[in-house]
Amino acid sequence: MKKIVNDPADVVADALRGLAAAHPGLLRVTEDPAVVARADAPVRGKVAVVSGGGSGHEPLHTGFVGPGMLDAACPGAVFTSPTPDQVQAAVSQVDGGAGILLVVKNYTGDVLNFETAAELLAADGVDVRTVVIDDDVAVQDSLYTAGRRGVGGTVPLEKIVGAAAEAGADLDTCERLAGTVIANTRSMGMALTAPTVPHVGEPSFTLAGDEMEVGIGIHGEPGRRRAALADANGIVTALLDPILSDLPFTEGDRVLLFTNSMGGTPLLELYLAHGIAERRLAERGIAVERRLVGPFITSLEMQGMSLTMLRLDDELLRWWDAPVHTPALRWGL
Amino acid sequence: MKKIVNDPADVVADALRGLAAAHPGLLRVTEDPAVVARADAPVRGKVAVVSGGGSGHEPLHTGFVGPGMLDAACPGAVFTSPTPDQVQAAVSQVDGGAGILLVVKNYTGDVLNFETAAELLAADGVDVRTVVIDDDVAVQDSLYTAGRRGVGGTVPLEKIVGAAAEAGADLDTCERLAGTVIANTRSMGMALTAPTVPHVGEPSFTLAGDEMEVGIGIHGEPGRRRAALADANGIVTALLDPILSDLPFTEGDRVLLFTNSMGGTPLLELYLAHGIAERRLAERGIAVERRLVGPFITSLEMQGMSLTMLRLDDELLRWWDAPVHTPALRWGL
Amino acid sequence: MPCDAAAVAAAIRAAAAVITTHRDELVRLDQAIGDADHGENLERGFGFVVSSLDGEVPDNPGAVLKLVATTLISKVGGAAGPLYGTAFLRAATALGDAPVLTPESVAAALRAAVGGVVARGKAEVGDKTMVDALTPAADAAEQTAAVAGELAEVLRAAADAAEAGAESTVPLIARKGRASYLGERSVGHLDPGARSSALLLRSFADSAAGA
Amino acid sequence: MPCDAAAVAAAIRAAAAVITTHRDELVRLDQAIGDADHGENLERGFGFVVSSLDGEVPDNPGAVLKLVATTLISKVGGAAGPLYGTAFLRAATALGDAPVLTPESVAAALRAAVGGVVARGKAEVGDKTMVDALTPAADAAEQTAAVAGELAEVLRAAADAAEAGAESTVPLIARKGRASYLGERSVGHLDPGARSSALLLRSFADSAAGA
Ligand SMILES: Nc1ncnc2c1ncn2[C@@H]1O[C@H](COP(=O)(O)OP(=O)(O)O)[C@@H](O)[C@H]1O
Ligand SMILES: Nc1ncnc2c1ncn2[C@@H]1O[C@H](COP(=O)(O)OP(=O)(O)O)[C@@H](O)[C@H]1O
Ligand SMILES: [Mg+2]
Ligand SMILES: [Mg+2]
Ligand SMILES: [Mg+2]
Ligand SMILES: [Mg+2]
Repeated sequence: MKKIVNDPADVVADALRGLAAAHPGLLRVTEDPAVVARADAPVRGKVAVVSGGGSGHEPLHTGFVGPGMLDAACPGAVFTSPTPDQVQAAVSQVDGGAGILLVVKNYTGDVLNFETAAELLAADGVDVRTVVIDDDVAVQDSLYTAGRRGVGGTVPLEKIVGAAAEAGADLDTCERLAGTVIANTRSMGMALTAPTVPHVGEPSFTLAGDEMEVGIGIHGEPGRRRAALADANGIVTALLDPILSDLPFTEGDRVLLFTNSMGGTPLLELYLAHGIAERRLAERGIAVERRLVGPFITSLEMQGMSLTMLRLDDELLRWWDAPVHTPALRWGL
Repeated sequence: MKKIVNDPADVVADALRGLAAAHPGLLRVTEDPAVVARADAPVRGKVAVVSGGGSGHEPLHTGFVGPGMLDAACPGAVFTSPTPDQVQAAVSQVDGGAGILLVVKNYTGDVLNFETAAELLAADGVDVRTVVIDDDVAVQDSLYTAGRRGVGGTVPLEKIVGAAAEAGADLDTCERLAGTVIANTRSMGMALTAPTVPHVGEPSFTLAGDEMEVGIGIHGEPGRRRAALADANGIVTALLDPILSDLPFTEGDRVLLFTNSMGGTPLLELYLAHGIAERRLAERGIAVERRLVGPFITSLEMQGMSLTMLRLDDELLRWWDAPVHTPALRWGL
Repeated sequence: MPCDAAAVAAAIRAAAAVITTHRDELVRLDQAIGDADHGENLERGFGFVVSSLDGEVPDNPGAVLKLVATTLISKVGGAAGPLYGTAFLRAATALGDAPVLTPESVAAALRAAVGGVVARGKAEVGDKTMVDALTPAADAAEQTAAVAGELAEVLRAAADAAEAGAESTVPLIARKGRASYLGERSVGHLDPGARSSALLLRSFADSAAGA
Repeated sequence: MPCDAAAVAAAIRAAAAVITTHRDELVRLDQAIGDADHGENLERGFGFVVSSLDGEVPDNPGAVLKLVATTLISKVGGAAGPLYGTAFLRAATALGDAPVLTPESVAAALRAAVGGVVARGKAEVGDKTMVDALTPAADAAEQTAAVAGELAEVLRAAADAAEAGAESTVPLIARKGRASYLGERSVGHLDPGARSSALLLRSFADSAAGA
């Protein structure tokens, strides 16, 4: 296994020690249960925004902790949602008395564990709300499935809700805002290669040199379909078209375009793909007003990319632009 | 070839179009010759800091263009230094009348092309100085080689000199400061896998599953030696010890520690390695006062990492902390 | 020998060892249609369960299962943590503070466990989940408890039914959990959670037979 | 047929075609001890050279080589761009505005070219660079020009010597350029720049022989 790790069983704990060392003054990292909180938490009178999920998607979520975004993140084992204990511990560290918003990606494990935590917290009298993001258009929403996955839309969701909370929005407002983001966000991803989970030691799937996975998630699970490898134009089309037709996004829409690397794709290729997506949207009369390009929600070293589009209004734009200071996103501070 | 590209011959131009689209208002990108300049250039009365090099190392250098860092970057073909034309074009776009500092990594091609440009610019009456960074301790400095390569140290060099220039330092000061950074910076890198250059279409070298390359550069060239794959502790030791003994760094030193991903290494592993390096330095009584962790000088999708240490004084610290607003590094703005 | 708290604790330890033996198999099953962590999740979880039991052995079977439940819920994460946690919790509640297990109480506990999994995960038989192993197991346990009377026989019937139920997931299209994202591509693979349910029940049956 | 500007331009076009044919070979050589771009760099550069010649054919051989030089310098980058660019520039200067090439002027141009590469790159014979091909080529050209008198023979002697010189780089340890970072690991590989020098000279010799 080609990895920079010691004992694979300790990989998350070891990485958290490095994260703590790298960001003193910004983050406070506690072990057992593992919680990454902003150093100045709890912020009195402020809604606390808490998220979490399996590790291996960095910078999501731990890299988004800090003023203007998350109050705390709960990192689970690699690709495994965190436990209710972690969520409770996080909340106890960051509860400023104005309520808690739990941001959950729609996976059975995440939903069950956060739900359990929310029940236990509510039983303790904490005012806690849960929002579940399910922006992945690769998965058909249906009564007969676990529903759509939460993927790239998580990043703007956490940024926007975090900004509102920082500015003093109350829990109802934060919850409503989260609903607006979720309703207006769609994503789709693809992979050229598979990630290798440290405790497994081999790639999660194998692809021939002329194949790609389309409609991929972020846990090394195979995608919706395996397709012949396409060039950048073909890849962008395969991601963008289902996104556009799903919401749908139409002429005159103002959007945030988020071009995300799954981890192993070089920035050179990512910018190249971003340029194609921008031109496609311009052709359709969709105005890209904000963009984010980089590896922000990853699947270890997987090569591939995802596109996320968020339909903006003035309120969302304002919170997107608001100052943020986290390890991975920073501006205005 | 598993890449998100259209025609490999167009990869740099295509990526630059995406970069331009992604950062309107911040960058101004011109083609033929390819130049990425800050949108508000030239800044009158300010020393202009210009760098460049082969593409494929993103965010270096194009991602470091903006207020507080580079005035312009000249992206060459993949892993190929830019031409004198590009450098001249960049300078003509950003010359604010206070002189030009060219930041060059020590490779024969880069030095020759920037030297040629500098000669031509000087002949035109431009006050131009060239600084060459050669921080890679993997390569023994000797009369009989091309000398040490310029690698990770380029990032703090550009940040620090860029900050001073932004604050109004004159060309002599910027040149002296660059010399101080170069004299106090040492780096070393390693690889677990090879990058694939788009125009080649296959990995630059092959490594067995139980091997790594130590003392690697950033162009897919093999390293100084091939070694048995080590765990994270072993990898950090293999990089840190030669760095420490070279300057040497000693007890009581204050340093910036820069833990860099070569591109394909997940942030989880990078933070893990960073944590080990921090502990090693603490054990030796070396005070890590600033850190940078992430993929900042890469070699396409190569998995691996490098460590860079810069011995700090108050002046360097001040310029490191100064505001910067570029696609890849941003704070205080 | 009556099946008391100590015997149940021993059975849990034995099951933990079985999970360790089958860790890689469960990882591989989950790799095919999920995210390759089911074996690792359960091994980690049962590792903590064994540590908990090293610390204290509660004094009735229900309390042992409750300790298993709370440990799994607080230490595993993923889908399997809360689902198995709930299963053990409901089983514990069903057993109450009875000092020993009976064939009937075991059948009732298993039925309660299945109910817990369904309540949490909303899966039905045929959705290609652990429910496909656990539901027939609970049916078989009840039937056997009604006619036979031996605890070991009840658990053996449950294990047999769970194994058959797990096998039955191979041709199915997953409609719950992570495998559901694959749609038709999930066909032809054994569901990892169904497999681990069968492994656990077989281990319990073996413990009961050996006791 | 006198070797005038048109003949030199034709020889440059032929050399560009040779580079394209050998692009992958040069990439592979550079991949072994460098960064895998030498073939791509030269193909790109000579592609621009051909475009320049499509636009204008300067009216003497020296001016043709100057156009080649400025195009390589401004379009190639890397080490090879400025080094070959300087070589062609010095050769052009040596030729002055003479209307045709002579055996002597070609030998002098080649000597000037080598001098330019050494002035820029500071490599000596034995450092495992293009200098190992170009230096013996210049020596052979001078010797042949002194005794024989045929332009084609002078260039053939240069090409023969360049090929032998290129081969001689295989056992060397690189001490200049990117391959020097490999130290002892550079032993056993042919230097890509020495190889491309030999290819260019062989192509020029073939053009002269065919003219
Ligand atoms: N909604 C559900 N109801 C019942 N069982 C489920 C459900 N979702 C998932 N499972 C079971 O959980 C197993 C996967 O567990 P595990 O891999 O540990 O968690 P995760 O899917 O979060 O990675 C599946 O094989 C399936 O048997
Ligand atoms: N200092 C030097 N003097 C002479 N030739 C050199 C020198 N450095 C490099 N070369 C030649 O350049 C060749 C490499 O060219 P190329 O691959 O195009 O550039 P780069 O090394 O910048 O990638 C080497 O094979 C060698 O022959
Ligand atoms: Mg999981
Ligand atoms: Mg090169
Ligand atoms: Mg799983
Ligand atoms: Mg090269």
